[in-house]
Amino acid sequence: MHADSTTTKKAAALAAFAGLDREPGVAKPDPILVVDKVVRRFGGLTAVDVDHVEVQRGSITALIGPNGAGKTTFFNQLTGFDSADEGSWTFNGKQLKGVPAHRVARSGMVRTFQLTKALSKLTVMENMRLGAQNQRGENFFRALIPGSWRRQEDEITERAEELLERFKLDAKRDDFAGSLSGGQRKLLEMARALMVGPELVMLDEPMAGVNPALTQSLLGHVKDLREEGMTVLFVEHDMDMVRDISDWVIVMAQGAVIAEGPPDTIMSDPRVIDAYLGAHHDAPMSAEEFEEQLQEAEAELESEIEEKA
Amino acid sequence: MDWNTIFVTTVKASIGLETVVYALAAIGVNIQFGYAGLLNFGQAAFLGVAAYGMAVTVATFHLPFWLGILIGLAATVVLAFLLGIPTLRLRADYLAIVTIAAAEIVRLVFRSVKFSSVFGGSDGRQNFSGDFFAMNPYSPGTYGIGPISFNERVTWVLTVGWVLIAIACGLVYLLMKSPWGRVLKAIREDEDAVRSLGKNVFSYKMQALVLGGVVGCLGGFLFALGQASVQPDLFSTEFTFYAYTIVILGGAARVFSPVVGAALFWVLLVFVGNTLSEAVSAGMLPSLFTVNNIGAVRFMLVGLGLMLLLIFRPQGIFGDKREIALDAR
Amino acid sequence: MIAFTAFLGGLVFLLSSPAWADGEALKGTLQNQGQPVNGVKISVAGEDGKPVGDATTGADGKWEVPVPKAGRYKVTLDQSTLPKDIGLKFQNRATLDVQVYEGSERNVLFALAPAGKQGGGAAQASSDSSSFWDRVAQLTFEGFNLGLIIALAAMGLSLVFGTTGLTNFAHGELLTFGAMCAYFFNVVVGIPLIWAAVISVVIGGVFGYTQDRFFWGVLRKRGSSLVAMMIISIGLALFLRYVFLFFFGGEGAPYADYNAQPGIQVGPISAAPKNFIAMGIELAVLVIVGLALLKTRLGKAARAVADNPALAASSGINVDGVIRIIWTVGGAVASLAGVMLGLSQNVSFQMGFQILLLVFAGVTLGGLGTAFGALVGSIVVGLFIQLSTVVVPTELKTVGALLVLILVMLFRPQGILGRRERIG
Amino acid sequence: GGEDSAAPASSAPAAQSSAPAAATAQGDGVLTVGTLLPQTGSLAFLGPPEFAGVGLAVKEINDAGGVLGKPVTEVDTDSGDTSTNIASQSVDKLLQQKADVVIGAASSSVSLSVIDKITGAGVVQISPANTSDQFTTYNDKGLYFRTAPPDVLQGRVLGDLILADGNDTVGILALQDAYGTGLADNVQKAVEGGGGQVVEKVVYDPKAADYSADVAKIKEANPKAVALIGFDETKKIIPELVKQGLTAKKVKYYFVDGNLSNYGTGKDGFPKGTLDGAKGTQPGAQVSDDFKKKLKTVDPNLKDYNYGPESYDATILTALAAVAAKSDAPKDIAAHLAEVSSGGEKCKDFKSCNDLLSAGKDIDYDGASGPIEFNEAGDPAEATIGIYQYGADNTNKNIAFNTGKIAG
Amino acid sequence: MAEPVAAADEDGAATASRAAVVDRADHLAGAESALLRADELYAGYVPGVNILNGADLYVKKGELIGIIGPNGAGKSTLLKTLFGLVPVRTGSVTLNGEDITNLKAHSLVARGVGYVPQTNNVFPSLTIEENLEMGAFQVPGKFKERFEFVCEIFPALRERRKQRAGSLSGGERQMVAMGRALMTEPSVLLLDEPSAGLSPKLQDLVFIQAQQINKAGVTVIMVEQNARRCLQICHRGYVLDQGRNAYMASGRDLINDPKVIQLYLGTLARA
Ligand SMILES: Nc1ncnc2c1ncn2[C@@H]1O[C@H](COP(=O)(O)OP(=O)(O)OP(=O)(O)O)[C@@H](O)[C@H]1O
Ligand SMILES: Nc1ncnc2c1ncn2[C@@H]1O[C@H](COP(=O)(O)OP(=O)(O)OP(=O)(O)O)[C@@H](O)[C@H]1O
Ligand SMILES: [Mg+2]
Ligand SMILES: [Mg+2]
Repeated sequence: MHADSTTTKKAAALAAFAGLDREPGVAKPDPILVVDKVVRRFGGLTAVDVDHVEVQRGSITALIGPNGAGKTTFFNQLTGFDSADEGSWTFNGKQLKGVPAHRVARSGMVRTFQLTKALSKLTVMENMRLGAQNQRGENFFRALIPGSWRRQEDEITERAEELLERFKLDAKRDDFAGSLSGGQRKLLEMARALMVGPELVMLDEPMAGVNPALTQSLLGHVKDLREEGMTVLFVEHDMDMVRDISDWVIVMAQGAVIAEGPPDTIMSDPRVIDAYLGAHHDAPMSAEEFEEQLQEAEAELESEIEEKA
Repeated sequence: MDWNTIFVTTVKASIGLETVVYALAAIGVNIQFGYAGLLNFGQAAFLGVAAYGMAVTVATFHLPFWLGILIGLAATVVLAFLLGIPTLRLRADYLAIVTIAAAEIVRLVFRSVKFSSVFGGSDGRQNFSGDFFAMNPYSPGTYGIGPISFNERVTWVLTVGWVLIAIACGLVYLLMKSPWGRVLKAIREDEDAVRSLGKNVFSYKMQALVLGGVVGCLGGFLFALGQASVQPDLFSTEFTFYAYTIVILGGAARVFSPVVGAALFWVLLVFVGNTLSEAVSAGMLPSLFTVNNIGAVRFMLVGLGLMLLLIFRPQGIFGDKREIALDAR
Repeated sequence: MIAFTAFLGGLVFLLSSPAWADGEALKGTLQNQGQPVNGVKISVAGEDGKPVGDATTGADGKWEVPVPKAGRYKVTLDQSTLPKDIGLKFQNRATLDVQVYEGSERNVLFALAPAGKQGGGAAQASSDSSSFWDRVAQLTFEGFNLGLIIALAAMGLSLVFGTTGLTNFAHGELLTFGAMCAYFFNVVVGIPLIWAAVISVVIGGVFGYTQDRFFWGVLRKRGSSLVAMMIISIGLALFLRYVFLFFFGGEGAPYADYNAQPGIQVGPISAAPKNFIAMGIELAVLVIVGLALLKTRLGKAARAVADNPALAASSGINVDGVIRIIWTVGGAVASLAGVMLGLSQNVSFQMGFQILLLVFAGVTLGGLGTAFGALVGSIVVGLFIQLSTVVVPTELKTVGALLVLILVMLFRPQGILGRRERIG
Repeated sequence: GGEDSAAPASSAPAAQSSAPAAATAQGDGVLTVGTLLPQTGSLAFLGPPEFAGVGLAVKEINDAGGVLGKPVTEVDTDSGDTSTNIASQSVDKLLQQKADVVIGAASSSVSLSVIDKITGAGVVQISPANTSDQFTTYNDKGLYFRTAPPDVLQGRVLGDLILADGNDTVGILALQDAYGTGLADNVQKAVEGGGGQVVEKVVYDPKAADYSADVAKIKEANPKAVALIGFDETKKIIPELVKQGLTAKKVKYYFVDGNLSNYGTGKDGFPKGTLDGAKGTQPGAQVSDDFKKKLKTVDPNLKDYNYGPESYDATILTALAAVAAKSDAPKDIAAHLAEVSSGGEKCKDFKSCNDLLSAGKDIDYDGASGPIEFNEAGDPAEATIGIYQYGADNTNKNIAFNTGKIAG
Repeated sequence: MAEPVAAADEDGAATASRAAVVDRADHLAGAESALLRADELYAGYVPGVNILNGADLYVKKGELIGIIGPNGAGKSTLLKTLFGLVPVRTGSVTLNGEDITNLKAHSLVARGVGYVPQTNNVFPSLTIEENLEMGAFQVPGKFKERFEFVCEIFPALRERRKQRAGSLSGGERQMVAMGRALMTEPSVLLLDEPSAGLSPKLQDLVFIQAQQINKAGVTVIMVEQNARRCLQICHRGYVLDQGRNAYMASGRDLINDPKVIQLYLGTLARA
């Protein structure tokens, strides 16, 4: 689908990753985000304890890890939604620790939420428009002079319409966001983040609950984003997707980064398989496998029944 | 029954001073609560500090009227900042209790004997409206259509009041159609989402709080000037409750809802009250109802009326039913 | 120019109009600890210092000096004529500057005290400080006393808020309702207050149940938003309050039992026995309801309904049933709070409304939706109301408590017992 | 209020236009008395006796043939309190119904919030209960009057009474409003001017949750006498005093007109002896049992009589002034109010006064509340203060009367 | 129009080679002996707007059926409607021959129906343990035993039993939600995207578990966006689009139907 257009940047990204070690925290040639010793504890639980991690500019990087590994919490620290107990990180060379969330977003690092945050009583279109940056009409005084922001508003609307079409939300354009289905909210969340026009977009499970056919077309879109020079960092449990679009994968477990590497390598890493992937690591289960598992389960069940009897 | 009186007083109430004051206060509440979702339960205090700021400047310190207005405005803005800086980070319900508390503090201080040399205790302040009425362009006489007319003083106050309401409504209309208003409405829905899109939520909330306060404070000025007197208990918590009731009656986050809501509220109050008392004096009610308790019956009926209005039109007069559906738990 | 005087007994001085009276005078009675002091010389001089006259107190301690006209006079007590064991209580007040009004006599008082016990301004310092600490102790006690009543009211409010999300501005009227029920049974019917209270708690429960069954529950089913319901509750409050005014009238009235019960001294505190019993009941009810909320299945179900009614229904919880029980309990607890408030503060149509702000303060201060938050928050509010009078004038005592509320909110925005929420 | 006294502020054109269109509509030959008295709000308990007073007066006037040959009409409205904001709407209604006189409001604050509106429309306002000194100097175009004496005299009498009883240390518990603090100030002046000492003056918020802290503060100061200056709250304060050990045996209680009621020992009274020996003052000649009985015919449920006589007198005086002026125009009524209240042949009810007037005589009405006599500010120039004492049954009896001039 | 589709048998054998557009006749034929059936459901949230436009569905005792469809098709709405959380406007829902249209959710639980919602599926202010306890609300006696059972499946829950669910991660919440529904031993289980947000390892577990539960005799209706996996294990699948059934066939037929692949399943996994 987007095969030819993706080549250039993808190739560049792959090239950048080519010679790297598979070590956790390995230095990247051109990192956009550099994280050092970030720790977040909740009571006795250390949710995040990342020693060092870098994200390569212009790449699509996946962040995977078991449930409760601390991925979302990690995102929260980086984007200023929660204050880290320790650590520091730079984005484009700028220190971001302690910077409030909105300034982080303005500096070009935008995140989405795993548990979606639709702005219920705004229409889908308004949700989208809200994402745009540097709006003249968002200033109190200029807001009073419609002429000063009309033209910009039209441009924004145009951009939003394009995105909505891509995300199959155009039919819902004028509906309240609160009336969207679970999957549609995910889509809106992601589309809205893209309206910001970020340098680095951090997606927290963007495709969970999204229809597979749509997922597929959206992946194409994400690849296009890379072509436009955007960096993508995303959390996802859908290995097909990770395999398909990521240039590099970072694995977290129990708050720490335990492995890094290209998708293929990572997915055959025994530690990762053990902690995360389980049996279902390299391909979706085939029908045969299923039968097998079924049989197993059945046997188990029977033996249980026997035991009880 | 004197239907003529009932009709005339009701019509007059719908455009009278109280309607103007409550409408301005409610427009402020609508900005803060209807659009930005800030549960400011201290609106009465904004009107109070403005009215007192002006009254005290003129009556206690004998300074010029316009300086009084400036000081009243400044007091409102300062109050907004004092309340806002620490509390706008709080969850909505907590903001409500903090503002309600702050408003009571303001009222109790105005009322106290301790500071009565400045604020005049429970009698409040008088003798500050001369300059305002000196500007009255209407010559003595009555103005209006037939029986629905006001004397020149009231006409002057109402003229200023309705002009201010028109300006405030225009302002709200322009603002809420603009991207600025969009950010506000978004904050009402989910602050974190707005933050993640690079908007300075705190700053917008503060702008809304100040703007709502300033619009409300105009009501405070008019209240004081219209009555030629300020008293602390005018600015009690009930006032804020009623302002909220008015906003919801009209329909939250609609430009004209506070105005229509205010008129409706006072029409209800006056119509019910006067009809009842006419009925009593005409001997049309059972002897259980007397002059002593008819006032209570009036408020009973008004309470009932408010309930029924909202039960059968939960979205208010101008509200959108679809929005209400989203709120249902 | 009316001449009208009633002169009954020698107890009282006389004001009389010039047409009748023979003139203005200065007079008084010298007493030391209730006993008249005689033979003391008192002289009166005009403003210019010219003597006007003098008098010596009689066996009954009385003296009187007629003066020629209204005006200011200097009245001096000759201390040398005082008995040895008696002195002036305020040493600096041997001479007083007194205004005499037209046509009236004027009483002048020289306070006496046994020699040695008298003093100037600072003489009472030592006893002052002990009575100061007595007051602090008393105020602490009163803080708990008031705090527990607020807590009881807050518990009812927070139960309903916690389960349905309804900010019920009519809660104050539920208190009034309870208090008035008890008043009816106690004063009108004539049942002892204890039983009247029990009945009113039961009726309060029924009232709560009925409200939900026929009103709030119906509104919920119609999908009314919480904001609309909040405003409806303002309307309901208005309605109920004035129903009470209609039937009860504007005046406050005490219960037939335990009114003005004499206090007993317990250490530095003086309190009426009814206070201790009331506080005991309040605390017991609060702890029992709080524990029930935390530990019992129903309590947990109530919290579950609060969190997510649809999911609660999906778990097999009868949401309406739970809410109805909560309303019943809430109504009963509110009724009890009303009775307790009436016991200490008289019954009046505004009683619940007037305490509502403090109740809200208590609930929020403790942390919304926490089982014991209402208790802790309310006691803090009660304590601060009373103890703040040590530094601020009592007319501003609510200000003190509310300021504390605001301060606590700034440092613990989630309330004292509340928890922060997770983002993301 | 004072004619063009003080008040430099409201000197606008309005001040000169005393009787615009609204007023010409009045003076229509029918004397219309409007009431603006509390049916709701925090002073609602003062309403019944006041309404009854006006109602009784109107009844007697009409029984005697009315004014100017026509029966007097009464229009009743609710003043609420300042927090309900309805007084102004009530005034609108009264003006609409061509009231010539407005009797009210009870609360000084409410009166202040509508005085401009009423007097601005050229209508006479007579309050039966306002005691705030604001009104003495208010720029009311000579249209504001009151039948309740300002608190100067009562304060003076009460202070003197306290001293005469030998109390050298006094605690004052006063209601936080114009009435309470004004009276408290006057009592304090009288006590301290006569050699006593006010050891603690506590001003309490009438909406406070409870009064224990207020009483504790008094207790700490250890006074010999406690002056209770307020209204209905007294019922809550006395139990608190008793609870904290300040019983009537230990300290002497003093009451004022706002709370000098018969508490009794019945179901909602106090235990026997709670108020034994307490004293109090009340302006006005003794409210005769006869008068009380008459009030009860208007409102059988009446329990207290506060300001009932003052309301009655305000109405009677209005009618007499109209008769004297031969006009029901407010302006004319205002001009004759002082005249009928002082200097002339004494008379005590409408009928006899009316007869005297029609006989062309100058009259001096002495009312149910005392020898009312308006000065040029519209305030009573003199008043009678009664002194009362409680017995063990918690009801009070008159023990003396004092009549005095307020000025001076 | 459509070829007739026979109901899936216990062994999952398919009698039609291609997925078929649903016909009411097919539905009626199959629904006759069904445990739970819904006929021509119309339902929605906002007055005047129907989200379900005549959806039909039946499930036989012991069947595992899957529902897939694009976002916003009304899958969740269908489950909610079956479960009494969204009012039915017209149409009927029958369980075991008893008309349960518009019956309240809690009384359905009493009849043995369990439900895992897609969103907001935990009680945030209750601890994990209390969440599960609420799951067993109607059978408090069984709590201990079922708790052990659930913790066996999701050991992470046992460690965190005292943690408030509101502070859990997305996946952990999903576990709690599943666990809660399993507390009652339902005879019909409605699952709305149970695998969303779970790690691959746990996703496997969920599917296996669903099957196992089904094998033990529980009737399961499962909405999934992990469509392939879902169709692989289910006896029958429905494709829902715009509030009505677009296709209904055996799982395997649906997986292989090119139309379904193009419109709903995508080709990603094959790529
Ligand atoms: N506010 C909090 N209080 C206590 N524990 C918390 C809080 N927030 C997160 N945790 C815990 O920290 C751990 C990390 O959570 P996080 O949400 O970051 O996981 P995650 O990697 O995003 O998981 P998932 O893939 O399931 O979304 C979890 O075990 C969670 O329970
Ligand atoms: N509470 C609601 N109010 C109004 N409309 C709603 C509401 N919930 C859902 N809808 C609308 O109903 C339609 C179906 O929603 P539903 O949640 O059933 O979809 P779904 O098939 O489950 O989608 P997904 O796969 O994304 O979860 C959507 O178009 C949505 O906009
Ligand atoms: Mg996560
Ligand atoms: Mg769904």
